[in-house]
Amino acid sequence: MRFKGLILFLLGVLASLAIGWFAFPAALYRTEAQPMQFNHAIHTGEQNGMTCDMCHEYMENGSFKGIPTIAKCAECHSATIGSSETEKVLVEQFVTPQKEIPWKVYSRQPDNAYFPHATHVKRAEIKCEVCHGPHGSSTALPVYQVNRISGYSRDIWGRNISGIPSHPWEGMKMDRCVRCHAERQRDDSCLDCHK
Amino acid sequence: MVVDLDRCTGCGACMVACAVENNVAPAEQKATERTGVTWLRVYPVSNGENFPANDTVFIPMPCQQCGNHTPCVSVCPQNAVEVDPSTGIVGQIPQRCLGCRYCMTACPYHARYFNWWDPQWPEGTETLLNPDVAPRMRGVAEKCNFCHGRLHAARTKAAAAGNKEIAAGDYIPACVESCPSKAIVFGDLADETSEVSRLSHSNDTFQFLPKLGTAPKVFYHSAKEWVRKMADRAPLA
Amino acid sequence: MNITRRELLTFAGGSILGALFTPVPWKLLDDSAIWTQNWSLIPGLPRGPETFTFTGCTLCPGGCAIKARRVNGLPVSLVGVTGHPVSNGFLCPMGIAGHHLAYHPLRLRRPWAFTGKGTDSLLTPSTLEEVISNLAPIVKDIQSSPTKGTVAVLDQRPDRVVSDVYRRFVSNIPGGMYALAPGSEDPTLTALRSLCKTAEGKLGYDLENTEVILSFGAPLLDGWSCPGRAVHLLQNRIHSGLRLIQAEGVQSRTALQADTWLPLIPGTEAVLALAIGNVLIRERLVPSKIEKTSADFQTYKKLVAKFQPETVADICGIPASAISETARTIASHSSVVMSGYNPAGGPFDAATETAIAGLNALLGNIGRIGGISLHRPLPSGPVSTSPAIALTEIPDHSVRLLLIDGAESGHTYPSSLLRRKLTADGGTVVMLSPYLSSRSALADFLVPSPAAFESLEEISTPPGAHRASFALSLPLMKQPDTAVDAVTFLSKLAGAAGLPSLGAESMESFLKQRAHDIWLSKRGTLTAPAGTSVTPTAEMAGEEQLWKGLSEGGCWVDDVEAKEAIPQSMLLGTLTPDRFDGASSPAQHATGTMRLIPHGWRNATTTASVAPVLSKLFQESHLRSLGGRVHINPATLAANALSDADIVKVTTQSGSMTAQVVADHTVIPGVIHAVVGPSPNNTAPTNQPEGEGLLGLCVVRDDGSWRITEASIARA
Amino acid sequence: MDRQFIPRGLQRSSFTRFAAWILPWILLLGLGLYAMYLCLAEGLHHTNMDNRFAFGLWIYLDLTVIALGAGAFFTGFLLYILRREELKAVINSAVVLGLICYSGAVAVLMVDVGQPLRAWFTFWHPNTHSMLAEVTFCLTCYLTVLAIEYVPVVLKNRKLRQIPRFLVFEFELHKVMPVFAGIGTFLSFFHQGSLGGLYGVLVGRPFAFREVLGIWPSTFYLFVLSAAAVGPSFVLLTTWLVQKLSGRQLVKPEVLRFLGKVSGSMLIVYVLLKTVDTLYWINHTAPAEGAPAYTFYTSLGFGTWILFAEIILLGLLPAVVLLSKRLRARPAVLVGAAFLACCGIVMNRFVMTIQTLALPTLPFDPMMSYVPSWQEVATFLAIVAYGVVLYSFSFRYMTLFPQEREIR
Repeated sequence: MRFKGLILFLLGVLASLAIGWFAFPAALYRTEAQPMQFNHAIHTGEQNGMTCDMCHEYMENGSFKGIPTIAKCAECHSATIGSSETEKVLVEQFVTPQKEIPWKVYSRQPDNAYFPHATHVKRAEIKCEVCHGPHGSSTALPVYQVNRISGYSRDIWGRNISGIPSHPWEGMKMDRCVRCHAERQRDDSCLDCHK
Repeated sequence: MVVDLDRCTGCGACMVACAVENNVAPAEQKATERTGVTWLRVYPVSNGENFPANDTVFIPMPCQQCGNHTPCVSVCPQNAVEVDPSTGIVGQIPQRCLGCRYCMTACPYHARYFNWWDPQWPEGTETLLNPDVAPRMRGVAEKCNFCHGRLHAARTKAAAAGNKEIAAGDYIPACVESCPSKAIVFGDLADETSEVSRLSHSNDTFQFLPKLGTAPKVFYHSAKEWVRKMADRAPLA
Repeated sequence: MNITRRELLTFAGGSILGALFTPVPWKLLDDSAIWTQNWSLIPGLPRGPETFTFTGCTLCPGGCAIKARRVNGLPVSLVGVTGHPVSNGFLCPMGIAGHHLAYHPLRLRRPWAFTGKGTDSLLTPSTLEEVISNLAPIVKDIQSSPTKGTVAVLDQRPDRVVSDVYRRFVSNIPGGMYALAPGSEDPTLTALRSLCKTAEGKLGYDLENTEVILSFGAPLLDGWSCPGRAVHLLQNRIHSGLRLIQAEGVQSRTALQADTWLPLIPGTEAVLALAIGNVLIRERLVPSKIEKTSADFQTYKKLVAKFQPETVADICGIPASAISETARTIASHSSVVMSGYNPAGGPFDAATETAIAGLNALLGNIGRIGGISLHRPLPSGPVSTSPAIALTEIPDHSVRLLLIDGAESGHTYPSSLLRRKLTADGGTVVMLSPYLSSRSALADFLVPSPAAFESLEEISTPPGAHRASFALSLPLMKQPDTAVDAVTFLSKLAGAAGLPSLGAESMESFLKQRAHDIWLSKRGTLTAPAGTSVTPTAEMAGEEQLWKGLSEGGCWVDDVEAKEAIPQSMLLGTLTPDRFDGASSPAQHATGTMRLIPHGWRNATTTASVAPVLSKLFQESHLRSLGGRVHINPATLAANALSDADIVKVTTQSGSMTAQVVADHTVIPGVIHAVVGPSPNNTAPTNQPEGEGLLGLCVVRDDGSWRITEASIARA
Repeated sequence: MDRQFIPRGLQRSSFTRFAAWILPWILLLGLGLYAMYLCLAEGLHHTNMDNRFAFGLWIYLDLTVIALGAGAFFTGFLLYILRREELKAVINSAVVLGLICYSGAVAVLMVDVGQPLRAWFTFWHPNTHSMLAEVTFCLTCYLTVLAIEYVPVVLKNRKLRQIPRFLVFEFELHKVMPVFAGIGTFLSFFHQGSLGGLYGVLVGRPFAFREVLGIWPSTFYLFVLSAAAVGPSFVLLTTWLVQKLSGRQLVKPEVLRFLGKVSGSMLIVYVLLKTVDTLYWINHTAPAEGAPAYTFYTSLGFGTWILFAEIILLGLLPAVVLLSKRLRARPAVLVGAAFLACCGIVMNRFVMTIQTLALPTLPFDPMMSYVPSWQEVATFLAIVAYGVVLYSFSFRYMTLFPQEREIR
């Protein structure tokens, strides 16, 4: 048959497309379990109505604490509130023994990046949601996946393997920062954000 | 930055403070003065006479932060080096560097250093690193950036307090801070009223290799004539 | 169907084309690059709250105040405290990297015992119990039969509370001795003390009010006493008018900055001193009453008459005019004359030290403002009765059990000084030290003490200070469980050997006691950590307030009381004039031989005493010279057909050693400037401590000095 | 045994003899690969380069082989653009040489840089002011061009010709070859120049720094010229060498003479401009930077003899010889002159790379010295071996010298 060569050729193309778009991401990322579940919505929702900065505070020198320490949780959760399984885990495994919760951070930047929350949140008054999306109103933690090669959380590249964000807040690579800074006509130097 | 060579006793505090501040690892076993990493290097220079007519001057030589035709900037193939327009500090981003060392051949002050080895910290000392400076990796160039990590800290502090400008005295490089003789003065050269600006224009103040037209931001001061002559002389002349 | 090779190739071609339209190549490119920026070879940075702690440096008796920056509780940087009453914001390179020492590759992480002696000895792991059980019987046996030799404790940093504990310990043992290591005290002051026994109080230099300092090689700008003090004063000369005359055979960092440098021939310091004495008397520049106050004035006068500047000029290499000029200068201003101390070369011989100290007596400097201060010692309760003697005063071969304290004086000395004190069988040596240092070779047992910034310690008055001072060194890191401080060790030993208890059992209780004594004295003031506020002790609410202030990093300093008394003092003391004859004879060195003078840098005489990062100064630049190098004047090298970087064999009476030559214009011709220093990166963990280097070539004289040794060099 | 692969009508040595010739080179290649592995896996401390001598043997030889490889683009230029048909006789060989030189250079560069995995940053975040970026771009592009130019040579192989589709492809390729030659010339012009610019722009190195003409320092144009001048000489030299080694007449003598003539005429222009440049530099550029030119030649190793050797002995002399019809006629003289010309460029690149770095810049600097480590040498030898192997195979199984048949 005349088109045999062509067909084989196209088959090759299709095969690698399939592998590249579906098998590859599965192989590239390793899923890791969070130490326990966490429901942001309960905290930020009506009945509690907490704001982000009530738990995610700043240190004396102005730098951002990130995820609160167990002491912070203990302020309210010294004893179990309600009867949920998660609550039990929190109090028994972490609060009572005063053990820090080994959270896996979705937005953890590498050591060479300098991102002062104070500058962005306090001076430029950028809302947390702009970068972190609706994380604060999520009822459960998303799956945490780590890139086997770079060691980054998948959320840095963005959930979409193509790198094209499906939401404006998706992805936390440098180009994301650069884009936003460019929109604000800031003439930055590398050293402004790298250490 | 203005360095008073007459006050420098060559004790080496600045070099050690610099290494500690900027997470520069101790030398590898086989490293020499030509393969080591010393962002700030103090050169003992003799007047060439023999005992007892001899005299020695100690010359601390950090990156000169050239302000004009900055030699290392234009040569870097992938923008790993640049002059910060707001501070005038010459920045080197090791994470962008591919280690071609073109910048090192370009720098007449030998202020750039290459990681010939994987930096190695004796077990335990890696827990004592300065959180404001990212450690480098093998195969990249690095250099003094006037302790930019301290500028970051100062900026964070200012921003948290809602201020635009950093407070005076919140940002001085480690070498300046550690100098027991107070031989190094640091400040904003652009600010006419600042002490550095005044000193940089005072008598007996000079730069190294001014004729190259690179406009270094590090000035030196010495009342000794032979020192100034030496600085003005062409090598091997 | 069977697939031909060509069909397979076609398929491959297709898949290659297809792959270009998948994320695979591009994502891999990106991730692999990111991997090189974060791979496991790069340590992660500490995260956590930033705090600041005020503490003090215990690496040497200088006791510089420190502001420590801590992240997550761990120290990340140390800086001096500006405006501190004692150290004036100074911190030396060793101090700046001091927090790295806890992780020094030569750190002792457990007790060790040497099996076998000398060079073929081997370190074997041991336990504290094992060490104690080995020592207790010896102590017991000494008590039963004291004639066979006794116990001696060598303190390298006297006047601490621990020092008193040591003295109490030995006082409970027949013949027990408490000795001070060479370099633990200022040699000039020691000499002066023997010249004026009548003087009350402690001696010090009142540099703050001095107009002229005549120093015979004291490293005033390179680690002398509490380094910040001299540096601060000398760097403010423009305002204060202070002048420094440095007499030294090498253009040291201090000589470089001196107002006048007298490049005198090493070994002729006494000649110069006596010649100056000659001028002072000849030109009647000394206070008239000195003839009455010093008993041996006539003898001295007769002696110095032999040292006319004109006649000795050639001997010491200083023009007569310069000698007279110097004499006039120190006479017409309030001045101090000091010999200082070479961190590796030790003191001058007794005659020289006396001649130099004598000048102070001659000028009536003792007790005078801007001269030699007489001040009260640190307040303390009843101290132990057992006397403090110099190491050299211990009779040879009299020590069966030697206990060496781990605190460093910053100065080093030949181990032969210690060896000769041990009994014929070599005795037993116990060293309390955080590191495997060059001196560890002497020891039979190594007991790991806490490293700097790991335990609560005291910062007591630095040698040469003009007033008593006291502060605490607060821990910045947790000490390893294996570390044992001196107090705990002695208590255990005393217990096991059935000796009476030493009183309190912990360091803290002793320090609290010292604070209590200060409080009772109602003397002095407490300066707050940052040097901000000053509170007189007398105005304090209670001793808790003093202790609190101290444990926050505050510093207590005594008040200076005005004294104008010139006490009775001798000029030559016990030394007979003939002791100085040797000095005047110029040809004291056989032709062909050179003079080997060991040189060291305060607190940097062994590898273990400096953090690895000091390689920046020693290995990665030429700022400081590595141990084992010999600096020789180019002219001398040429005369010996040698050149820079040659490997030579240095030979003295006590052996020979190979070393690398450094051609150095700053060294006087005819001298081998032997560097006793660290090689910061020679840190391969070993069960063989590094040797004492060129120090081993020095010949120790009867008076315990080893400053100058005749030597010869030849290409190796 | 491998007869069916050897082009029709060509005599080639027995396979065993061929294998015996190849084997030692393969071993050398192996050693070099090991050295490369050491540098890549453990870091560049395996070299004797240091902070002061940041460029060493590798960069120097990269510059040299790339200059010599210029024969490929220049022959292509003469043949396809200027239609000098006689060069058909050597074009294939020239292309192979070019490919070897360039691929070798790139391979060494990948070991030379400390972080090869980030090399692609140059394409993603290029610094358009950087000569090195310019070099990288042109080098990679031109390497592709060379590869394409090499394809027809490969496809001419007896066995491969049996595949009809390849035959068609090769035929089509031939028609567009002039286009590639054009592109190749264009690209080469730039990167040869940029390699010169590499040093000319070093404002901090008075010895290397040159005034800017247009947008590039003068060294840019000098490098282009010198490369173009020596390229043909190198083709000439190698052709002669292959003739000697294989003991066969491969091209008509006039071809070599023509190459010599071309080389000579380019060389004379180069020498003239180089002289002008040097004089201007001695009298204006260097003094203006505070370094009187004489200071560069005070130390023993690098005396003024270097200038003489580079410009007169290895520049003017061969140029004159190659230009004279009478001298050119004598094969020995022709080859000798070509050899001198090649030495000239080797010398020039040495001066630009090594002497530039050996010379101090700060008033209190001493003269710097550097001796390459065995890893550096081995890595370079590996490239040589790779070249020999690739060329040998091409020579054995492909038609590098079309005239070889007719001559027989």
